[in-house]
Amino acid sequence: MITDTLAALFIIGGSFFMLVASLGVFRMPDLLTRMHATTKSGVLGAGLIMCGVMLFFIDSGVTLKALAVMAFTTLTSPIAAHAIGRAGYFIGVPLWEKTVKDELHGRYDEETHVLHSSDDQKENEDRG
Amino acid sequence: MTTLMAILIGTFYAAAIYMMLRRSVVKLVIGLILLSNAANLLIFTVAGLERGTPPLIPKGQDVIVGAAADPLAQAVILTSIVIGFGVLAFAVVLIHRACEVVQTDDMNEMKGTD
Amino acid sequence: MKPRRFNMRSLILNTGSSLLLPLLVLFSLFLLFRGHDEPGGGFIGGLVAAAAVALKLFAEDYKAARDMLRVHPLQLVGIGLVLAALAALPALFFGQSFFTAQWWSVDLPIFGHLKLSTPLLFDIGVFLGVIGAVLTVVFTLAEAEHS
Amino acid sequence: MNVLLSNLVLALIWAALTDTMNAGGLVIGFLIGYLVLVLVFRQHPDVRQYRLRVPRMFSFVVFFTKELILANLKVAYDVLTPIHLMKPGVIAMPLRAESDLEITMLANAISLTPGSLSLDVSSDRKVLYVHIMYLHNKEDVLNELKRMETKILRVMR
Amino acid sequence: MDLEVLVALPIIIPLLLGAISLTVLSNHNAQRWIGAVGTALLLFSATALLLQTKEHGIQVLEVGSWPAPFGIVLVSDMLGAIMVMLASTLGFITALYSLKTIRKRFERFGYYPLLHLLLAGVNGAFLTGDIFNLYVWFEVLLVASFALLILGGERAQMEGAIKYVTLNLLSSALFLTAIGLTYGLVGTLNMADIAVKLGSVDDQKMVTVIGSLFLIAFAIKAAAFPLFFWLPASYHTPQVAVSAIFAGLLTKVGVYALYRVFTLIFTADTGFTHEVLLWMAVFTMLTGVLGAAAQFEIRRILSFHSISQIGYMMLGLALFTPLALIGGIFYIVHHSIVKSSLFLTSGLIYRLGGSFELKKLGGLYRKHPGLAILFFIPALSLAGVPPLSGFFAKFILIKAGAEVDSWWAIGIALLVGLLTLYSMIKIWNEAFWKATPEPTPPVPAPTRNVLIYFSIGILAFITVALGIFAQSMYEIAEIAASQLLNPAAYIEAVLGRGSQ
Amino acid sequence: MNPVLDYALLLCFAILSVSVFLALWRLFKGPTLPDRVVALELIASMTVGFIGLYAIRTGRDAFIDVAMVLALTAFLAAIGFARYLEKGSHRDDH
Amino acid sequence: MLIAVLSCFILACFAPWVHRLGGRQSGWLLSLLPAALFVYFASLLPEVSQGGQLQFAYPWFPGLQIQLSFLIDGLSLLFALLITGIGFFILVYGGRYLEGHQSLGRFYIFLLGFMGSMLGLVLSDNLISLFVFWELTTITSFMLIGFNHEQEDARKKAHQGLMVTVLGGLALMTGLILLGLAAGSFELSTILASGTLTEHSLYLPMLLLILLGTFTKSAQTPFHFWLPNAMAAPTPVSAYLHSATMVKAGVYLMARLHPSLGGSEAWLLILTLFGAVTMVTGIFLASRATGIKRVLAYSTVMALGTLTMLLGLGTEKAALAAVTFLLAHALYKGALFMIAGILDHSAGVKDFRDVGGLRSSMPATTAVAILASLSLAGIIPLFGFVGKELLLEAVLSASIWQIGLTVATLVANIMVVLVAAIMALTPWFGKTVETPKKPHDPNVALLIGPALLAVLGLLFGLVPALAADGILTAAASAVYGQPVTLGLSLWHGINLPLMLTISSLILGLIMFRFWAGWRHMTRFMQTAEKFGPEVIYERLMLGMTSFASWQTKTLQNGYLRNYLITTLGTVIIIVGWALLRVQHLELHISFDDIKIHEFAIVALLILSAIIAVVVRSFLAAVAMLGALGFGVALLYVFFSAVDVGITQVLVETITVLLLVLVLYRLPEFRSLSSTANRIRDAIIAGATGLLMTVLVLAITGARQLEGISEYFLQNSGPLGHGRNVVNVILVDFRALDTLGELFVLALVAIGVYAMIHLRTGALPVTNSDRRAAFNFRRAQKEKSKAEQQTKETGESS
Ligand code: NA
Ligand code: NA
Repeated sequence: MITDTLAALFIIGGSFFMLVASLGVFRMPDLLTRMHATTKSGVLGAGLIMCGVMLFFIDSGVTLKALAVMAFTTLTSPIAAHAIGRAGYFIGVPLWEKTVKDELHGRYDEETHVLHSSDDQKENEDRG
Repeated sequence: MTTLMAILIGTFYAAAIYMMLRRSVVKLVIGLILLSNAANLLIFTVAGLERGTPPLIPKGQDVIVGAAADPLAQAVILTSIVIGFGVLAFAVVLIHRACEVVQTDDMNEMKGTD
Repeated sequence: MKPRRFNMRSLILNTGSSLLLPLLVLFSLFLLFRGHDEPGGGFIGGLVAAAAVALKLFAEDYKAARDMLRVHPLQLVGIGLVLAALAALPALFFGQSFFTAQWWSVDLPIFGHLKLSTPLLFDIGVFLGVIGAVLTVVFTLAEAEHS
Repeated sequence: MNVLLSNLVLALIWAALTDTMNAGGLVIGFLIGYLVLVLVFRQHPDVRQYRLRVPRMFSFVVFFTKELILANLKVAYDVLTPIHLMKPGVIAMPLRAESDLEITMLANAISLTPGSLSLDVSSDRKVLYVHIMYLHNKEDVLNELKRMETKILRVMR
Repeated sequence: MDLEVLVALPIIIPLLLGAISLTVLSNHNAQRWIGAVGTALLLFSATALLLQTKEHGIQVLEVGSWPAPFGIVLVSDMLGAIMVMLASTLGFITALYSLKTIRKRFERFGYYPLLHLLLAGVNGAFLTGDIFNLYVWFEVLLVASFALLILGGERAQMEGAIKYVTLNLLSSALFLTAIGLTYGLVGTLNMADIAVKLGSVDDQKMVTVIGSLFLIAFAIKAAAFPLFFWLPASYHTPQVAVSAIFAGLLTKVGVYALYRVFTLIFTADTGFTHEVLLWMAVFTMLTGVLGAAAQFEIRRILSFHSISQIGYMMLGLALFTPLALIGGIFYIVHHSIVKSSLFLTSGLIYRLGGSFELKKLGGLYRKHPGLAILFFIPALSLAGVPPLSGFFAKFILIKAGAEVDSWWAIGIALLVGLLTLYSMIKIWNEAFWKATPEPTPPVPAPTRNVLIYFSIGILAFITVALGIFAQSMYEIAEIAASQLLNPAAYIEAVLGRGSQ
Repeated sequence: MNPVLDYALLLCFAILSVSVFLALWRLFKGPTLPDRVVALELIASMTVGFIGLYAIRTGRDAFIDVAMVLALTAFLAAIGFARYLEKGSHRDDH
Repeated sequence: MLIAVLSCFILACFAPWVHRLGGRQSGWLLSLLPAALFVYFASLLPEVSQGGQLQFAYPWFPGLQIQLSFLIDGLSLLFALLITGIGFFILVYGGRYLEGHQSLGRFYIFLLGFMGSMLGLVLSDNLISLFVFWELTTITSFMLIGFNHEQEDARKKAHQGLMVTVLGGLALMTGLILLGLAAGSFELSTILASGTLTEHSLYLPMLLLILLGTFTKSAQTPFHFWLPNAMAAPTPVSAYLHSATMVKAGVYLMARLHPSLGGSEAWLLILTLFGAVTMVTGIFLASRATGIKRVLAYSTVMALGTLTMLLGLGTEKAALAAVTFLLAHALYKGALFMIAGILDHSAGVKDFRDVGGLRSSMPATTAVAILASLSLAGIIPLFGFVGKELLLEAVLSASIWQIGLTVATLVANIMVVLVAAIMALTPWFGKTVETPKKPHDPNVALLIGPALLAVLGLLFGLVPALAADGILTAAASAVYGQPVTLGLSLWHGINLPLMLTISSLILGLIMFRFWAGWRHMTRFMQTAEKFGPEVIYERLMLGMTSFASWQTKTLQNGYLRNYLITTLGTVIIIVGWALLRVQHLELHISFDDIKIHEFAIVALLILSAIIAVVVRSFLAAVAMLGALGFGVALLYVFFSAVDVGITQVLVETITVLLLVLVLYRLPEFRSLSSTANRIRDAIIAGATGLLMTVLVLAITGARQLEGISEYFLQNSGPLGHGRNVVNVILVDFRALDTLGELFVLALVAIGVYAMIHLRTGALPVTNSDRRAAFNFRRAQKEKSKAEQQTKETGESS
């Protein structure tokens, strides 16, 4: 009974964060800010729902599976975000106009996709 | 629910066929994917929709007690999904090669053979 | 639209993929062997395994993935097909219709009670065949990018 | 790492012996194995390091979960409020982490924690580029990120 | 060992050979040996199956020992056995022809595995007693044909393949849809079981709706009017050996499926289904033959004739009398042999005359009398000239039509026979009788290989033999037809006594 | 079943249903491919969520297996798209 | 008997070798066979002439009541004797005529083949085997007409003759089938014995079809045009096929079937009318022609018309007249054709206008020619005279159109005299004309045939009883259906027919005097020919081919979308039609049990599908399909399909990966269609979708019987040893499906592999490749080991 109620709380929380994520993706002004929403809230949403599942079933097999789901999302989501973010940055997806700083700007080598740690490094290599 | 599924299936068929009728040959890919999904969902629906009763025998039991979804329909759909996937893979590569060889994506220009 | 010759060379992706890869492979085997009792089976397992190799290809490059597989995927297809077809035959030696399932129970000291059977052999054949087929397509396309 | 492996094997053996080859059995086996390792092989240098690593790992998990929830609340707040209070920007964070695994873990953790999203590592592994939601003060943000790095490195090393 | 295994061998042998062939892809000699010996083995097993079926009636094999209707059954009734025999014969001949004509490149890229698997798919389709399993074999042979079609990668092949693939996939989707609806209605996949259960459905008109969906799906495969477009678009593009086996077998699978389904399952409303079939048959004959009359490239002429001839086979089914079915079956056998033979000959014409275009050809009658004979016999047979196989096939159909007063269908069938002769003589006049035109096209491979002649010669011999020993074929076809018209026997063989 | 949980499930399904349309809108709207991919990723996560809820609803843990596979492989699509973009094709829609 | 017929075919197969063996004398050598056969048939004469019948039967195709059965009575024996007798001369003649011709060996094949077919035709008792031989004569004659196939004209004419006769042949086949159905047997002897069929309901169609066959074969107007065109064949062929034998096959069949089919109004009307018209047309055209063979060919048309007319009349006298005229015609026409050949062979002339005064250089030929021509003209005491008298008598006693027929016959006779005169006089008398070759009497091989035939004409004329008692009465009896009692005699006294004959002789000779003027006078025919049957034939053929190409261009137009539209249109029409026939179409529509999440997902899917269609970017569509795939997977999960859901997810993901791999090589979406087309496509697509929706609604819930799925739920555990029922089905209950599916994937792999690599020309997997790969990996490993070592050493330093 208590676990069921706890499970209810968890899934409501999870669903809420899913909603947050989708609102984020719906409302946020540019790619990177949208990705903030999906990466964090997506993982947390799925994770909380899985906690709900664990609490509901209270079974070691299910727990293992739910943990696996959580682990998998936690592991894959940021990697995917990294890949997309990097790709988006590379092909020049525009940033929100209110972005205050962009230290990455101009540090990708268009040809080789090498990313430089500073502008100096890039210039040195360009010269050399 | 069946009614809703029927509408969905009809939409899939219609969308698939509309895409297959386009001149731009790459749209064929989309059409084929939709077509395969449509047929699978059709089998699934007409075989009867059952909620929450997967045809899995619980641990420690020998038979399923009570209702269960139609396992045969599921097996058939599974097979047809995989076949559809294979065929689609072939079609995609074929279209890609055809565009390369014929140098166009306009089906209207692919009439060297009747 | 000629693609440039480079790989993604992303440290995070590469490392991530090498973390996930064994996980995927293990998971695919898990799906394969539990398939008879729980959701899973040769197809599903094969697709996951193929996805694993595909991840290698995407995160690193064609050569890395190809080297990882060691055999040519088309040969894998052949082996899978032969295994699957062979699963049909043992029944014939027992005077039964082909594809009649044969079950052997083996008691091993550590693994305990093991169920060996022609359906399992068949599922393994399917598993290998699916890996081979999907990867043949993927590799062929990836290879074509470089030409 | 070898010690972790030993611990896992011990957990497995425990589960097998007690015939509780399930999550619960494994967890208990792991804990018992940990105790055995820590108590019996106290002198072994690897074990000594390992002794600390397990609690650190647990504390990191707790920390991380907390951060994740906080992150989400922050996002939720921003998503749900009508005006965007964000001050996004991309900054370069100098890295202390060295190995591939360390960097990757750090980057992933950063992505999942409040207001930061790692974009890429420079090819010379010196800098991690991070997208920050509330870039009011670069130094503060950097310190925050470095705190996270420290925590991770403590678990990893 | 139980002889029931014979039913499975025509599927298992090519499947295994295909798989093994695939594992030794780089070894040309192995490929060829497996190709030749394997198809010979297949032919042997098919012959055994035919004899077994003829002697002991319908053969049923429960795959995996699962009883029908739960497991998949393989059923060899006379029609199935005949079709398997046909496929195996053509497979063997094509393999022989391929030994000397298929380039090493193609061998390396899986020509032989594809051939084996194509045969496996075809035989599977002919033998299965399960409707979904039929779909699976259809897909096997379809994908094998896709792959064989594009070997070479030329422009025409690509364009043809796109049309071929798209239209055939549409057909597959319709087929699958029809299977789904059938399953929805009766909850079973075994064809005999479907027949029984559909029989007890209240609304037979609804059953007909599903039947009409099957009809279209199979009619596309069979290349019937107005659904044949994929065939002329593609058949003339691949390797000649491939064209030959396509022409001999692929459309026949569609025809076979029509025969199977519309004699076993959908027989309650023949006033609709068989009427539609009749119209399709007539227009198929006519449009096909007119299509051929408009062509001046040998393989295209042959392709269009394939369509036209499908009409005759459908006519046999549409008339739905014992004699008509006999005629239809006779026609299927005759046409497969003759059309494969003609396609193979066209390949030889190309090798010796340098072109497929009638305009560029000539002088072959003088230069290559052997080739002339090899063309002339099947060409006349195709046109229905006695005493070759085509004559009897046509004759039986005409007689069957006359018996049921189907005058206009007969009239069209006769007219189409005349126009078929017109096209065949066109080829004969242009390629054989006409003097060699200037400039002479370069002859690609003027080798006169014995094996090539031999393989075509066998087919020519068969068409002559089918005419001279028509009685034997007739007897077999008669058994097949009587089995088709008496589905109860089939159902009993599959489901056991007391099933109805 | 606990009525609290019952209502909770109803509520959660409703929330997720709304969410999925928001994500779909972004998927449709783009404007760039990475935007769509992000939306797609999110839909995958929501699918995991849906499956979790449904497993609770039906009390059948077997459904979690689908979520497990999804969680482990869905990101591959994103990786694929990312690779495509890095390969440097410049279309009107990135 | 079978041996008699087959021997020709067997010899035909070995003819080229015999030819090589026999060299110059090969004709003689081969002619031994017809000679032997002639002797054999002649040996049957005594029995047959007494009204006896011989029957032989060999089983062939009992399933269809087809057997090789032979019937020898007066009629068939007459033909058999003609075929073998004249065949003997033709082989001898042809061997010399075509001496040195490179295709002489093939000529023998077809001539002997033809002889066998013709024998089979006239001897067959079984209608179908008769038809088989009938068609074989068509094919062999095609090969013979096209003997000089390198000339376009010969090919064209051969094709034409074939088309016309095969058209008739097909009609004949149908007619014979009907005849067989009506009479209950395919055996002529049975049919003839069972009496007349004129009252049968199938009589008229049967008659018309059979007559179409015989008319085309026997060159009745309007099908007469192919016969003169068939003169493209070498002269021996013309002599044999187109005068003595093949063209008479039609006549033979009419005569043969007369007892069963004759005697009706329709028979009488059609045969006499067509016969008379053909007779007049033929001889009129002959009178205008100048080519030697052409003149003879047209006069053959006239003879065929005459025979048809006589058979139409069907009286006892007419029957006797027909067989007499037939024999007479065979004798003189065979001879005259061979003379025409000699003229070409020895003098190189083909046209009457290019020849004259050859009597001194070719005396023997002249004599033979005159003798044969006299028979043609019907001059006493030649056999032709006997025939003509009987003809006139038969016509004069005709039951219909008496005067018309008589006048027609008279007119024909006048012009026959003209033709005979031309043949008898023009080449041999008058001014000597320079000929391409130095004229000389030919070798005995060439001359013996015409000479003997002409002499026979004289012999039978002098002693008609010889022919009559020998065979003609028996033949006439077979035609008439009852024993014929009339006899033949040379002199009937001075009667009307004689008067008519004499007057036509005089008028004919007058016409000969003004032959050139006659030709000039009737030049209007040149314009008339433009509307003649040959032109109609050509127009028809042209029309057919242009319709064919129009139709093909319209249907097979190269546009995939049109193919798809046609296909889908067929689906909509046929399935829709079938659906409309359902009286109580019950659609199970209900929206009661929809859960919110289900509704959401279905809505999501519908939206995704629509968006995937309307979206302008391929990538967006692919991404959309990804979402769609997840949605579909969710539906599977919602309705209890776990394995399917997993597979769907995986397949979707891998599909996206594949698309991504080819994406940048695929062109972007383009909007190419016009709005009108889009609307049309949308209608087609919508209609199909609607149809499917209706089908689903109609089928769902309509199941009355329990399906088989319960079995799997019950038995997977106990018998399949697995708890995942779907998987047990896949790997055990229905393993064959899965095996097939696996092979589909394998085939896709091979196909894709070949498709890509055949282009790049990269070598496929080979042993050397594998070795190279192995070596490469080893090298890599060593390299990395070395690197590590250097690194370590570097760190330590
Ligand atoms: Na499967
Ligand atoms: Na065909």
